[in-house]
Amino acid sequence: MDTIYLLIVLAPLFGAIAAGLFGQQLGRTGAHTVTVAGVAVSFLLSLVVFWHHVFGGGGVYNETVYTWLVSDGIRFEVGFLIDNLTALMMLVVTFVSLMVHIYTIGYMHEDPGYQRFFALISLFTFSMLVLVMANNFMQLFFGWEAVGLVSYLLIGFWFKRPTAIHANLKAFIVNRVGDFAFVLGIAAIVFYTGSLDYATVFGQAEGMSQAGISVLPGTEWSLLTVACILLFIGAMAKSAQVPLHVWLPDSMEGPTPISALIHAATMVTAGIFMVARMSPLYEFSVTALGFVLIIGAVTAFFMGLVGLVQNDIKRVVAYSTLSQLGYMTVALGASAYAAGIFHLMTHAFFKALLFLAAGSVIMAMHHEQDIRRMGGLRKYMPITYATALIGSLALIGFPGLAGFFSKDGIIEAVSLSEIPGAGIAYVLILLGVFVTALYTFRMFFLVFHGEERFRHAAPGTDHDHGHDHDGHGHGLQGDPKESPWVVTVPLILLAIPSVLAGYFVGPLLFGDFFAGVIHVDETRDVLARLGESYTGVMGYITHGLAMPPFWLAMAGLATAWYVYTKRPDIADNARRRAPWAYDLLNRSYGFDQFNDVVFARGTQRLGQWLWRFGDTLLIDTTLVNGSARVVGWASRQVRQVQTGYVYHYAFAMIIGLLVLIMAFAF
Amino acid sequence: MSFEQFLFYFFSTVLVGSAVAMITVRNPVHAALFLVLAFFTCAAHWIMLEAEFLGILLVLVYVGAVMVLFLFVVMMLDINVARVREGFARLLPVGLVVAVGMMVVMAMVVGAKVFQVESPGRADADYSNTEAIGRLLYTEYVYPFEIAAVILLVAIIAAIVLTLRRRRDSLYMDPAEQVRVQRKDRVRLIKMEAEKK
Amino acid sequence: MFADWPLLSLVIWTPILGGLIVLTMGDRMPEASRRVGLAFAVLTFLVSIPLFTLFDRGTHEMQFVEMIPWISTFNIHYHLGVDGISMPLILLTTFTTVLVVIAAWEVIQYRVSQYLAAFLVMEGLMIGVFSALDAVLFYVFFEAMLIPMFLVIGIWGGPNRIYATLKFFLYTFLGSVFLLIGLIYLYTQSGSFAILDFHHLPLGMTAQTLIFLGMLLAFGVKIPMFPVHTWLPDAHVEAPTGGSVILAAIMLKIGGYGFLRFSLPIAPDAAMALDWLMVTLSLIAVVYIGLVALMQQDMKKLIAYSSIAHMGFVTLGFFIVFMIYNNTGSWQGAALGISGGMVQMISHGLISAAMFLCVGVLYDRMHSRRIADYGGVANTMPWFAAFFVLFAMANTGLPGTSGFVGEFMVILAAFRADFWIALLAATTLILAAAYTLWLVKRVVYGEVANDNVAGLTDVNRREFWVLGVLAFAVLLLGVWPAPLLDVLAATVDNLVRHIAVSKL
Amino acid sequence: MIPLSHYLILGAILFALSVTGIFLNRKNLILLLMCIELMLLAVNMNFVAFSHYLGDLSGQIFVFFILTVAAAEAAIGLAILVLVFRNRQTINVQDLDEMKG
Amino acid sequence: MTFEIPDFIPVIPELFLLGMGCFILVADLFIPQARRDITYGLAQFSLLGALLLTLWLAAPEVRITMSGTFVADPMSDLLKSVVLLISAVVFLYARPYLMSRDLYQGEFYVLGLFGVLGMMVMISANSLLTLYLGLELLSLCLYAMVAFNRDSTQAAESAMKYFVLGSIASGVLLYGMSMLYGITGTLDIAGVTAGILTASGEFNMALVFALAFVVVALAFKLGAVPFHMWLPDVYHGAPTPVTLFIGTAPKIAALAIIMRLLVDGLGPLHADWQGMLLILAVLSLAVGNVVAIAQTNIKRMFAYSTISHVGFVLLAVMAGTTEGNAAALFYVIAYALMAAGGFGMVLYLSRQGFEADNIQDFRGLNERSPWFAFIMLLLMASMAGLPPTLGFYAKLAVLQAVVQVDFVWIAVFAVLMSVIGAFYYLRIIKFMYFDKPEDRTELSRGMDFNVVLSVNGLLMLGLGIFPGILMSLTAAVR
Repeated sequence: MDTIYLLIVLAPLFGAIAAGLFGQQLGRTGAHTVTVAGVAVSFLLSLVVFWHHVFGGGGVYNETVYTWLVSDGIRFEVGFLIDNLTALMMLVVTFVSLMVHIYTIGYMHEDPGYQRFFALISLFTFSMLVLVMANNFMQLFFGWEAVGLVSYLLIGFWFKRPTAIHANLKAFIVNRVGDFAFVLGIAAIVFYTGSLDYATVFGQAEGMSQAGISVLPGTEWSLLTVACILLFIGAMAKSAQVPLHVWLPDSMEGPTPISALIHAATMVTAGIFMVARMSPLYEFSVTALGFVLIIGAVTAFFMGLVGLVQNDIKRVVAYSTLSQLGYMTVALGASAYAAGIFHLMTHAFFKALLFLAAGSVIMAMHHEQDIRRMGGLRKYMPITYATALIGSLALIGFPGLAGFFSKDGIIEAVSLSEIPGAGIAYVLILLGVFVTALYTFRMFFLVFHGEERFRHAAPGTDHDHGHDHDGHGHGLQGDPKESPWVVTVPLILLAIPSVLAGYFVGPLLFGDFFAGVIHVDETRDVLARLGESYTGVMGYITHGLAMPPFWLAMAGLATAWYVYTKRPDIADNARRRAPWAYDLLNRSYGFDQFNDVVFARGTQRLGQWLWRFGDTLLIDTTLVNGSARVVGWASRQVRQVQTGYVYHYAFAMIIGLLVLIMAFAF
Repeated sequence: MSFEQFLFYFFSTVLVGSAVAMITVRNPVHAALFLVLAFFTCAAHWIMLEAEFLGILLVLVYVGAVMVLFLFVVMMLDINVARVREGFARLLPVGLVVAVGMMVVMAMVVGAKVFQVESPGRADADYSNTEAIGRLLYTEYVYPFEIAAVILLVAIIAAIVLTLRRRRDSLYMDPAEQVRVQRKDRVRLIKMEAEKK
Repeated sequence: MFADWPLLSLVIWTPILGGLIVLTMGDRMPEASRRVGLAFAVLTFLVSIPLFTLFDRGTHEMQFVEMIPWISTFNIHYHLGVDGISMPLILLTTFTTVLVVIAAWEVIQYRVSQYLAAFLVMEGLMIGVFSALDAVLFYVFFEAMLIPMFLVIGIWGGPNRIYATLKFFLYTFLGSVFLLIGLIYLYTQSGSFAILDFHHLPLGMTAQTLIFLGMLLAFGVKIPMFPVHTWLPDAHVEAPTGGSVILAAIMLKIGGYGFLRFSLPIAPDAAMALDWLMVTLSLIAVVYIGLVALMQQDMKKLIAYSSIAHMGFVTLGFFIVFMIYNNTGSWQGAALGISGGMVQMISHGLISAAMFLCVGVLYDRMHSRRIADYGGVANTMPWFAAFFVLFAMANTGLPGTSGFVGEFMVILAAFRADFWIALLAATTLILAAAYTLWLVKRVVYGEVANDNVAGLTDVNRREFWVLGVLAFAVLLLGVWPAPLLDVLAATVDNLVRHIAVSKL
Repeated sequence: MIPLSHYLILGAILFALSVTGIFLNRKNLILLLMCIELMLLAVNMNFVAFSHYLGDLSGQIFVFFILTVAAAEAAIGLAILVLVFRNRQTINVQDLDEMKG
Repeated sequence: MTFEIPDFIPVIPELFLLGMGCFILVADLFIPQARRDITYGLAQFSLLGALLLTLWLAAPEVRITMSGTFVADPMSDLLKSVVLLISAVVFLYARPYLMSRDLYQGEFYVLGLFGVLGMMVMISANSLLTLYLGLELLSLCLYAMVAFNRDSTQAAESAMKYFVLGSIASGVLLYGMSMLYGITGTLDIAGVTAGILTASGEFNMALVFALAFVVVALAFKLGAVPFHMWLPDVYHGAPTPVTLFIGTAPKIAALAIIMRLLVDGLGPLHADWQGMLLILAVLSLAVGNVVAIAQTNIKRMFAYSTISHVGFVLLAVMAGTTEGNAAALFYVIAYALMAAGGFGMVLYLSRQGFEADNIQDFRGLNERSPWFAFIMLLLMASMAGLPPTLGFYAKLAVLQAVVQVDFVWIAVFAVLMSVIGAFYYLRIIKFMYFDKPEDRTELSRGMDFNVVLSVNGLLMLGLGIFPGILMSLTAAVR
């Protein structure tokens, strides 16, 4: 198997290097062929691996590939840990990646950076695989940062756009804030266990929870709690949880396939994956779990609200992603790791689908992204319409579709959870269901139904990107066209799991799929309690129909239908009635502004002050040049003593003589 | 007070007085003369100390040669006397402080008890100071003596080098040059083309 | 076949000889000077390779030792040898010099032979610093190196070069004279100038403290530590590209090397007593300098400040060991910190060299180092942009590049000492990303800022290979640092054992 | 009888006076030279006195040489003086300040 | 009283030099101006002959002759050789300057030779008397040489200052000697030492009193603060070749008499003169280095730099140990070589009507003559005490001696001051390398000049790489 694992990882890397370094020689076709082939190989082999592990009874594979370095008895290694969780993640990653690769062929068709783009998404696939296949913290961090790097490069793919390069810088730095804590978390773990290896570390988790660390003087906290929270802060940045979520909406400046692959399906879920992977650690710290839970719930609800007021199609989906990531996080906090992972998987499919569909729409609208300038696209883009509908329904948790199973599982699990804060979290995510449905179908109706607003150039609004990579203006000539097959095929292929993935709910949530991988303390094993009443998929669906989430979702859908197709004035009224609320949401609670003023400018001002005052004035001018000036001044002064008059010279000699006599003879 | 003591104090008073006068008078000629007086009294002291040869030498060499040289230079340079004393009064306090201070410090050391020894007594009547010095000078001290000779030689050379002026600007005739002169030095024949009319 | 050659002498004297030969060639045939200079640089590099291949990784003893009496009056020997700490630095030196010589190829047109000679001589002297085992020999190399650098900055530097080079020289000189006094004191105590004898010399606390402080001044200026760092930005800004590269890549390392070779083993108790000072200064370097770097308007200055911050990590790794011991009661983790510092030095050698070369590439075209004069370079120089982003990422300590290895190790070690120290150290992840990527954003990305940028041409073949080789090295070290750590391990372990024993 | 210290004090007074004379005199270089002669005289006084009280002739020999040297010195000193005067038409000590600092 | 004819063998070099001096004096009268090279050749012959004789007669044992007034020992052999060698170099450097300024006269060489003779007498002095006479012989020659350029007001002024202050110093020295004589009853230096050891405690104050006078006089000869004030003016005003002469060999002779009189003769009073020298050394280091910074005239700058170097020498002497003495000798020899080279460079740049005594005159030398810029670089590095040049080892030896006697803080002070000092040496390097030349006159001197100056500069490096040779020599003679 070793070779297969290596091949899975290296095939995309090879594609990336080939397309990246030799893109010029390969040409466009060559570049996409080689990268698609690489990812396809990965995908197929991942299937094999999945089959081998899940059905073939292959045990857990945990081997070292090579020793990165050894220092002070700590082995830093690169190796693979392949179990059911990894296999599942590999499958999801390579599948979505493959779809996005194919889609990109159409989407980026005209872009001059075509080869570069393929190189980068292949590189991303490689990085993500390194991350999920890691068997140690070092490699985890390796992949963790590598996906961050690719994300940075891809957000800034259109590097001429000021907004894009602002967004990528922001994304990287916010991620770095998370990584900062993440590294400290790893350090805390290494501090206690002296090892980076998962297995070793997990083995010592209990002892670590007993160990204390004094972070603030006079306090003694559990080292494990500190480590888990630190690791989770890392996850918060990567998985865009409040308050480190600010980069994700801006990251929509990147090309749409990226938004689908990185900022919806895979990279942002790395945090979820990480926490699930670390479940043996988190289970020893209720405090950390509570923290996770609250952060997740807050994200799930409040980011969803912001989605209501967005007009950029991708931003709507982005805020939806934020919200859904919040759901996953909530699941983790409630110790329902399997539910989190399950939602991760289903979300990967339908959210990638939604993004790609959005991309398809954008292409048809010639890179117009404002939903207020769309409408009535249903008849022009049937496939996109259908797939987008499936995606939307899956997203709001329509029974029978993938999202329903996973989201319901989470909500149920939280309702059973007894972790502090679970009550509030439950209320928040329940409300979140309504909000999700509302914003999803607001977008859906505005885009595909109603008036064909793209026909008349809309008045310029706050939304204005310089789409200089295509020469088209805003006014659209002719009818929108359905996208080519390279775009629609991935949509269809993604729609399939968006419908069907939910049916694995049995083994994944309540079965032993994650046995031996995810550890849950028995007292908190909400999924097991939930599983007691699980009778099968149909039973689950019928049960779900009777639960509040379904009705809330339906209410949201209905509201959206009423407001955005029948009575558009309601929305405007609401906006006029409560301008403060609209404003608050529109500015997404002012996080950006706050960061900008306090962190960005504050740091700059501090740096400027330290430089001007500390370095330049205090050290350089005062101390360094000052001492030079003092010497120069002394030189000029002492020079005056040398008057040129011989009697002064003689006088100095005599005084010197007298001083010596007086000092030594008496 | 014995006669010897009287002589000592007398000569000492004159010596110190002339020394003070020398550094305070405004006219350099007077100063030189006071210095001569100091030399004389000093010579007297030395003779009292049985250094007859040196006493004589001091008078002969110093008064007779060196001081004359001084006077000669003073006259030759013809300095404006009036200007010489400007600012003297202003400096006097400082000078006094330093002079007195120095005297006190030195006197404290050399006047200490260890130096208050009595004279070893007079030498025999047939003892010749000059002969004794001469004997030593040309035997044990022949090396320093030679060096002293070189020093004098250097002084001569230096004095000549520094002061002898070969006046290039004065007009004088060199017969040798006149004899050596040749025609080409004096006459130059130039060929010129005849002017065309 | 090389085993019994006097390899270290060869590595030291080959470039010096080469330098003298180039110098005598004069300015009449610059092209030939370049070729000869390159030949000697390459030859030196080749000669230095056996140091790596023949190096015995199992021992901490000095290897390739050469010892000849030199000044018998003071019991001074021409005593050379390397261990795991010095050998990688020698390789770094020989490697970097080759690149510097190539990088100067078309750029330096004024007094080519003197330029090359200065660098070759400097190379020999720097290798001498790393391989000297006699304190006077060390000091001689240590100081002698200043003169060529002084000239390099002064002759081929920018407009304010004279201020910068004088500042550089006097700063360094001021620091090093205290080292000299310390060494002489040690000589009077031990009767020998052998550094290894100093290591085993018992010393009282006062003597140790004073010696430690003296050495701190010397090496602290060199490395440089806050608050004696201000020469570096000026020197870097004014120096020609090659000068900046050597300065950043190697000269700064001499400070770090000095801490390991002198301060720690000679005055371990003083180091222990003063570790709070060292750690504080290191953290100031990381945080304060990081913030200062953020606001620089000059590319070279920014990179210079980033160098200081990175060197803060080195000193942190070196001096955290005592705090680890105080906190945990064991020396576990000490070797991690010291090795981390060492790796950071090597890595910074490569990365800073690359960064300065990148700036050099731009400067050669635009004759400006002001960030504001650039923008959208990626449009006209895609390959350059790729390199620049890669090195910038390495500078931020991205895993997979060499910049990550040392930082990671040091943070892991620092956590053993104290949570807050680790926390402050880890802020470099954010700060480095902020100042480096902001630089990238302003220089590389965006619309073509002006006509000058529009007229830029991408890297030529020479530049491509120089940067490419560095990129390869940076990535190799980032992906597989084990060979370097293997070399370090025995020596660092021994060092930890040594400093664990009090000298009092 | 007169103790040795009397002569020594006399020498000291002369020495101090000569020194005082040197820095008090700001106008005339010749006076400076004379003061130097006086200084040597003070030294000689010491030597002769010691020589007498020690009963050792070498002191007097020394004085002999000092006198010789002093004469030579005076010659050179005056030669330089003449040179100064020729170059500047003055022997004012205060005017000798072209070089300073 | 019996008198034995003294052994003249050890004195042969001095006699040779004396004879040659007189011969040249006479011979020069018959040599026309155009053939003045003959005088020059004879002078060089005398110096080199004396050098060879000195080397030939050098022996490891102490030879006292001339009724105990003369001593030859390894130290005197070494120092005389160096003095003769450096004087020869000085004559060589001086020639083009003298030729271009109408100063190319036999008397220069005669006075120079007699000055060298004075130094040799000083070095070999074994009695207070010979010591004094040697000193005076040297001083008188130097006074005359300073004023040698008779048309220069500066030269006359500096000669006058030098003369007045030098005479005062002589007087002070004599006063000290008279006290020593009075206390110990002898002029013989060894006798003085013995006398001090046997003198009763009551003489203590008088001895220290005498010591103070001696120290002041010696400090004056070396140029230690506050007895240094003649030095800048004399260096400045004297013709450059004379400055070169004053700045080199006499320092060695001055150190020799310090060794003879202070270290050996007054060794029992070490505790007292250690303190005195310490004060002088510290002051010299501070004043010399600090004031040099503000100078624009290179000769003046060298003068202050000399003062700072004197500080180092005094530090070494102050230590009072064998190592200290050796270090002082090493330092002073190294210094003489550096100073010779430094002034040699000034002479290299000067030409008729152009003194090149401004620091700015070194501007852009690297463009005019890269080789001699490099030589000057070595010289300046050596003066600043940068390895691997000779000056570094000189400082190293001194610092080692100082640290050995536990004056660590003084050593720290000394190096701090040398950092300040480094600045003005660097300034010259700066002018040579970093600035563009204003004056592009062709620079060329005779072959001999170029070769010797090059060797002089390279010696800084050569002896820097192999300092053991000179170091063991100086260590052996002490």
